[in-house]
Amino acid sequence: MAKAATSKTGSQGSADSFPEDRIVEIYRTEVLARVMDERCLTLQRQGRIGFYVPLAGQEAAQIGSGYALDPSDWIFPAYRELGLALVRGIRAKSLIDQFIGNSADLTKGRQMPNHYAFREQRFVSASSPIGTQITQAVGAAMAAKKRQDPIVTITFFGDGATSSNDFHAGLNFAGVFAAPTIFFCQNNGWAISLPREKQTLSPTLAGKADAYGLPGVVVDGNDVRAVYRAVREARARAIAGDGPTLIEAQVYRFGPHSTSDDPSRYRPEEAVRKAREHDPVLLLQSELIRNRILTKDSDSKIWEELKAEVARAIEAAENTPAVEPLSFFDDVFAQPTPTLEEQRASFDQLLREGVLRP
Amino acid sequence: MAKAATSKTGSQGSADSFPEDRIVEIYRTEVLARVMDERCLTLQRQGRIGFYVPLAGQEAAQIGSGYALDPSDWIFPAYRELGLALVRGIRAKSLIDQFIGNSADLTKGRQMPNHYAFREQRFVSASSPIGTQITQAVGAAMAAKKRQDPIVTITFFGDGATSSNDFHAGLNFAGVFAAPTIFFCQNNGWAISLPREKQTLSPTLAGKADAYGLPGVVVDGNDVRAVYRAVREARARAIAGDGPTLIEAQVYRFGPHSTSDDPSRYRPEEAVRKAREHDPVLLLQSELIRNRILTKDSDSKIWEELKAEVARAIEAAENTPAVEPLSFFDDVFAQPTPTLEEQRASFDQLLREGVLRP
Amino acid sequence: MTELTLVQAVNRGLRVALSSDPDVLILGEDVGVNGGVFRATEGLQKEFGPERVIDTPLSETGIIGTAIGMALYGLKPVAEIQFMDFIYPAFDQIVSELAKMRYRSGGQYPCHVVVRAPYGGGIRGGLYHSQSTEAYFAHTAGLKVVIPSNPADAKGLLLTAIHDEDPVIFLEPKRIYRSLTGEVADGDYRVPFGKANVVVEGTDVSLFAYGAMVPPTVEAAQALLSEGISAEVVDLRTLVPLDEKAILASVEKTGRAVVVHEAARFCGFGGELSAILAEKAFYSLKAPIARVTGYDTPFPYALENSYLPNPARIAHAARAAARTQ
Amino acid sequence: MTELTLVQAVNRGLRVALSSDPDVLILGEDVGVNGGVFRATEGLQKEFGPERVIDTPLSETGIIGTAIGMALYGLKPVAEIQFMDFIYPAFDQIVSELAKMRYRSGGQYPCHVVVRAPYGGGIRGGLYHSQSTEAYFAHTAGLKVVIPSNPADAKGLLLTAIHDEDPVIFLEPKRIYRSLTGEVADGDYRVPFGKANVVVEGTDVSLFAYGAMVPPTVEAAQALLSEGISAEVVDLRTLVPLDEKAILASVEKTGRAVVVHEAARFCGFGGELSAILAEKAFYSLKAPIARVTGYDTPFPYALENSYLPNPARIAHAARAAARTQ
Ligand SMILES: Cc1ncc(C[n+]2csc(CCOP(=O)(O)OP(=O)(O)O)c2C)c(N)n1
Ligand SMILES: Cc1ncc(C[n+]2csc(CCOP(=O)(O)OP(=O)(O)O)c2C)c(N)n1
Ligand SMILES: [Mg+2]
Ligand SMILES: [Mg+2]
Repeated sequence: MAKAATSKTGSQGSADSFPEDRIVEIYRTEVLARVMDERCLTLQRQGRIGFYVPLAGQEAAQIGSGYALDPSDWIFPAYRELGLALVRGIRAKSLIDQFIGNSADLTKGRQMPNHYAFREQRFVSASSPIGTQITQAVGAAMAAKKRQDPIVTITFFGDGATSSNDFHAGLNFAGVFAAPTIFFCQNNGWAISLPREKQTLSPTLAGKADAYGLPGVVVDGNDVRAVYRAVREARARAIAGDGPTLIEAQVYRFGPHSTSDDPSRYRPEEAVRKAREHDPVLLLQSELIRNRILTKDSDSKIWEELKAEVARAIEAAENTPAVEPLSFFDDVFAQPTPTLEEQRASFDQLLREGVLRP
Repeated sequence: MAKAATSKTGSQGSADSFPEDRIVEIYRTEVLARVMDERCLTLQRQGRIGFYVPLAGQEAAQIGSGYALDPSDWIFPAYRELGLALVRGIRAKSLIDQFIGNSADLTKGRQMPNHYAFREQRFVSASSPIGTQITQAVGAAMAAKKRQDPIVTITFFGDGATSSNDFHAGLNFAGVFAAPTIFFCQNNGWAISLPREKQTLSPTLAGKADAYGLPGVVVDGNDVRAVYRAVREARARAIAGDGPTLIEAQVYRFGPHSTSDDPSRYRPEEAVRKAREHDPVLLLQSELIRNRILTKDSDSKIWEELKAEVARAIEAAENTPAVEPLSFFDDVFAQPTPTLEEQRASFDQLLREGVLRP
Repeated sequence: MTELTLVQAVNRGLRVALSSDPDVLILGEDVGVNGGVFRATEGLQKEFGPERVIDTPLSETGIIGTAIGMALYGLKPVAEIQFMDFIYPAFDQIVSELAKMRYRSGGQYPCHVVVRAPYGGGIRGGLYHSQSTEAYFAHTAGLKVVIPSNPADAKGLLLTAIHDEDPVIFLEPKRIYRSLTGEVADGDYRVPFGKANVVVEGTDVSLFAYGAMVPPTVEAAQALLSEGISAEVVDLRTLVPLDEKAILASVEKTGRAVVVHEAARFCGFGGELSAILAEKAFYSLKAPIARVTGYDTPFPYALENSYLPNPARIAHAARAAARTQ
Repeated sequence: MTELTLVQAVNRGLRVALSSDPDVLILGEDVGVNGGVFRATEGLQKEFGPERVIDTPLSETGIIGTAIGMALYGLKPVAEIQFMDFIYPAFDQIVSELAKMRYRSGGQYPCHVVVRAPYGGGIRGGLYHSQSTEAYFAHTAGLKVVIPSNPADAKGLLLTAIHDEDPVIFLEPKRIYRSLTGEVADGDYRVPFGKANVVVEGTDVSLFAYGAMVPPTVEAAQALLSEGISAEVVDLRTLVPLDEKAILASVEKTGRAVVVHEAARFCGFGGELSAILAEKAFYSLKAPIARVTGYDTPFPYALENSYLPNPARIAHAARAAARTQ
């Protein structure tokens, strides 16, 4: 099934070739993601941020697809897409502001870590409920098509999300309305403790595209070039009016599901060790060193530079003031209702009377 | 896709042969369904029942599958399965009691017409929301499997229902848990005004089974033997522990979606005329006459007999007393809560004081 | 001015919006070729094309999910749910996504979708074509909830909804879709949100109602008048935002309140109204606050007239309140 | 007797049920191998096998839909929803099917499913790991709604739920899953539905709470006592069925009522309580009925402590009520 689907893909789409001239930049972005991931896990352990969802193992899938997009394309992410945010030029400080929920956080301290929204970068607001972004990406693509904007929407989700209601509705609507959407599934082998094999009997996830009359493609998500090409092809097809594509990037989640998770309860360390042999960041690193594009030294410098950059970002974010105590009453509606105004005023009074402390 | 699916089916399952010795009985059941259908449309027009969902065109699909089941199998129907109810031995009078919502109605006048429930016949309570019975059938099958009961569950739904959340969840769970379930899709070409081609891009509905790693089969729903065989095979596979099957019976809805619908707004009469050339009841009728199993006379007698039977059933149902005025307070819970008891008492008092009339 | 039914007024409102704003579009099941199962979208696909009046596959999840995406992109989708009873497959998108999008994105992503749905009993629809679950939506922060009771309001509130900046659940009383007509102004006009309508002025007891319960409540008030009881009838029009001022003003005048709705009583919208009065009009109240509502059972078929509040039940409760000194 | 946390008490309750009744089974996401993300099902798959403690694919629609099918067949499924915030993909199955199955089939198909879900704020969970939407379920005829506030009740109410004949929404206050312990009897015992618990007796004002709001309410009552105000704290335990008698008895004694819940105020459960009091305890009331609740915003992350009712806010409202003559 996946084969048939892949061949469907091969036959269409005029993809541009991979931008080899930007390979070091791409690598740097992967390293930045890795560095941030490690730092953020520590921050969480130290209680400096409340929660964190790591992406280790999924850098090439995210960054390869990010590079294949146009800046005008709209991204509908899940919660694990830090690498993708970096490709979009979102600064480390902005991400850490969000993890802390301080006054510079664009989500105004309202969301858990990793649930970003960066309108300027067309990085749409993430939520926790699994799969909901999928139909939304389709609707936005239908809207872009109606306005004849030459863009695509792309939505990121996991293997678990293929079981969601929105996966089913989203792919079906996208097919029927030939929406210019890319469905990018990062199959990292796990939905928390449920292994991919128990999520569905379907031999591949890409093969599910058939059920909606759509092409489906499996790619090695540790191969940044393969990911890039698959997304370029899907994008070209969407822009040409030929509709959506489902891409399954096969990766492995190296870390816990989140900082609340203890994977030793459900998977042997051995499996992780084996998967780490295909670590996308290290694969690219050794390739670049092998091909003399980097030396061990210039590579170390990259890591050091980026570690320093992240350290500065953390410091700056931690020195940013907290959110304003009354701000959680804002943005429920464009204009507050009288009910909300009254509640805000009564809360304010409790603060001013000293009944509550901010 | 459908081909692949069909061949998958062909290779497994040891189906028994069609019970040719019961062909007249099967035909009679189809005729009874057709007669009831016509009478009920009239009853609705005359205001004697409030609503009706016709099944004309789907008799062979329902009755063929009904005969392929064991009486111990559980049926999870939608709202159009009158033919199936007849196979299960449910009497015309019981059905009309339900249409009227009188005191003999097993649903106690609580449901719209066609939303039956006949526990004794393992014909589970139907509801209006599309698709919800699908996951329920899977759960019941899992339960039967756990208890090692040698039965299957079968669920009936339309082409439109393949877009529902429960279709997606139901087929996926059934696959993962190898539930002994048969998914029987009556593709009658329409979901109210939406034609099948606009429901999904998938070339067949049976092909959607692939997405769940399941076999899918297309059958001519006007061919009672083909339907019977497909269900027998699926049943054998389920009982053998080989899991579920999706069957797509291709039929055509001759009448309106329901008595509230005016199909002339969205489809040409021409299409219906063409479809009626494959009227399953008339196909079987002419076959039986051609093969001398019936004569024109004996056939006419069947129709007359059944018309008279239905007329008697209607009369009896219309002479059955109305539901008891306070009965709508019952069965919310096994035992009424104090809140409900109080509401019932206050309603009763309003009746007794003459504020309300029953 | 034209004499229209409520469903015709909805149709005219949609037509005005589609004509005047290219970003407005309609999507739902059977809304296009068929013109909607209640004919609310009749003729619109013919006039505005299948790209603006879109027949969707049978998935409320898909309808609301894609409508949200369209709204994020800048369009103004008006989604039709065929019956309110079938909104639940989209409940996750509505309460988790639509209601919270602006808030969770720190105001970056307003998400303006209008969800239209016929609601309520009285058409022999049984359990699944009769429900009134407005309380679910009124309890969900971030949603506006609008329920017109007559043709003129239906059009004017719908146009306000379509041009609002927030998500709106727009519930149409199908029981009175065609059973009454009223004068409706031509063209574009708006009935503001958050302004209740005092339909009947009175001094002895305040009757609060909305949607399809307004006509029987007015009927009850008329009956009471002949007994010498002067009942005020307040049509809430929008549950969120709620016109608390008008509600309190009425009870401060009459000292007695009866809340009417056809939804089940327990945890229904009437509870909220009672609570507001019991907190803020406490010193004006001269009698217990009564609720005349549907009962706490699923909606029955054969006995729906027993289930639904009617003028007799409303008058009975109002009479008891008015007679309390 | 053993000293247990609330989540341990839930675990013990499940274990008792699985041991004593072969028809009981558990299904949900991560409930098996992983023992549940809160460890509520820890060790159960090991003990009872993967056929009775079932790890499902990621679909709440599938979890509740299949649980209903199992219940129709005669089993007693206990479905876990990982967080109450993720119950909405199953909302259609819960409100359209589970709640109405017995009724719509004329009593032929009882449908006894227990749906367990951790609910509420206070764990820095932001919008989607903090919600308390018990009002949606309490408003749905046909569902029982249970919310324990301590380990002993958690186990006893859960066992009652599993052996009840009706569908039960069983909401577990995750904020106090581990933060307090209590003596829990070993083996099987039942805490009956519909019996509120007067946790603190008092004479000046009645404070009504449930679930995770009980501890701060008790704390408020203790603070008030030192000011000479005698507050009674009533733990409702089950919202449906509701122990109206106990509620009315308390207010008949104190004449003043404060309703506490962490859910948003508008159309929340507090509205129903107020309405019951404003109708049936009207002549006992000496002060306006106050509500101390979450605000009408989505649940915030950084400022969750501002959002949630705490002893100070509860005491403030109770003080105002108690001082009203
Ligand atoms: C509707 C819903 N149900 C349950 C959860 C709890 N949950 C959070 S993440 C997760 C697993 C997601 O797996 P997958 O889609 O593979 O994404 P991954 O985390 O592996 O990137 C679950 C069950 C949720 N967030 N939403
Ligand atoms: C969830 C839901 N949405 C909408 C409806 C309204 N509705 C009733 S029947 C129907 C079409 C069903 O089509 P199909 O599944 O093909 O079954 P058929 O009626 O053709 O037998 C629709 C949209 C519904 N009952 N439930
Ligand atoms: Mg995963
Ligand atoms: Mg159909």
